[in-house]
Amino acid sequence: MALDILYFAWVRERVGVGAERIDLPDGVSTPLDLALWLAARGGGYAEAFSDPSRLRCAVDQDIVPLTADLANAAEIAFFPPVTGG
Amino acid sequence: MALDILYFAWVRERVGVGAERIDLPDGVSTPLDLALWLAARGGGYAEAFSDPSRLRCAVDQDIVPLTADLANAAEIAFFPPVTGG
Amino acid sequence: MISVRVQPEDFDVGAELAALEGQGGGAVASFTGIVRADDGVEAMTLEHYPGMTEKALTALADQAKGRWPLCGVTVLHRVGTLKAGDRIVFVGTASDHRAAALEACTFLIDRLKTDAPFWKKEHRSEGDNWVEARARDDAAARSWD
Amino acid sequence: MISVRVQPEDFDVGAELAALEGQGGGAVASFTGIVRADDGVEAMTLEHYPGMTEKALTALADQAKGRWPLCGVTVLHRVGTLKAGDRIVFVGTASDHRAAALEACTFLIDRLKTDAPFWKKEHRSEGDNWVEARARDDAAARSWD
Repeated sequence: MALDILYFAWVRERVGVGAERIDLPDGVSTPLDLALWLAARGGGYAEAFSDPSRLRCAVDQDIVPLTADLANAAEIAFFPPVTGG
Repeated sequence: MALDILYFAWVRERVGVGAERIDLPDGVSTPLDLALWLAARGGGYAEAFSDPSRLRCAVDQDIVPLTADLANAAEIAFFPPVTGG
Repeated sequence: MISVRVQPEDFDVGAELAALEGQGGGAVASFTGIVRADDGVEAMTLEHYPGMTEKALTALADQAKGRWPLCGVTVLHRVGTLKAGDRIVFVGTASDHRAAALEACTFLIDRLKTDAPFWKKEHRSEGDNWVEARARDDAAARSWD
Repeated sequence: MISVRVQPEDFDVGAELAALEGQGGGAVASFTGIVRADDGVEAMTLEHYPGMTEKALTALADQAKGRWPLCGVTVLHRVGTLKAGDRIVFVGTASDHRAAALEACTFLIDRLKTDAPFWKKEHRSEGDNWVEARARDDAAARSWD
């Protein structure tokens, strides 16, 4: 199933793109699984995703834990803790 | 010693004037003494001052208890509890 | 910056906030009180104690600056006859910290309601009456002791 | 009334307050956040998550209306590059009760700082850096749980 991945702030800068579309890989069922799968790409992805404790995520535009279920997700975003206001 | 007395809100309306100057009567040493002395005038004064628990006062523009000392006071104001804001 | 004014005229809340925003802090908070059309109130008249009023409001502003790190305090209060929907009071604070600005703003309006010499008379079609002080305003003011 | 906007343009705080004052409540509170010139910060860039941002701010406004009797909530946030002294965020509330207006205003800005998808990058003469989230902002937001 196609999944849009969005990146914000330093995650976006390290990855080098703001968004991409992938097919959900086998064995990836949570945002944490996906982060580790992305880190395995190496380079900027490894820099961005090697320490998942620094990451937050939203699935279909709701902030959820990295251990949430990705089944049926259409969009996931990875980003650092928010700093607005 | 001359003392300016100011009246505000319904105290002013019952008394009928906003201010007057008196010589501090003998035996009057607190705002409460003065309130009772004014009540003894009868009429609107009695209406305004017969129940001192409804009154508040300021001596020389500081809110003080009715039992404060009037010695050396130049100005005293009687009024109901404040209701601004 | 401390700015305290008592006036019959309305105030420009945008201009007041801009002045506070210009004090160099990162946080500006404000409270505005408006005449409500509750219970058939068509207008109200605000009486005050000239001379003492400014002194009492300045004392409140000084107390707020003593309790919180503020770079600006504005307290404005109207007097005279106001109609439903008119502004009565404006309190504004500026600080480096949002909690300081918001808490000081709450302190100022809570204390103003019990410590500043203003009295409200409500005007209704059936007659006029002086507003009675409320126990919950006393409680709010004393919560800062 | 709930008004939520995310925009690069500045906002007119006087006009926003006037809209809240017109909702029929007797109490309007506001908070404005401003870019501070601390530590040599010359400007900052606000990035956000289009689509989700508006949804998150509207959810916060709805939560505030569920917790306090509000007749108006306004949440505005700027994005893009802002310089020292520029407004970043405006939160305004209207209610019949001053405590409701002031508490809801505090709730909204506390929660916005942890629940809305914005990220700040600071620009200094010596370089740029992403602002780190602060534990005390998390604590303030969780105090409303």
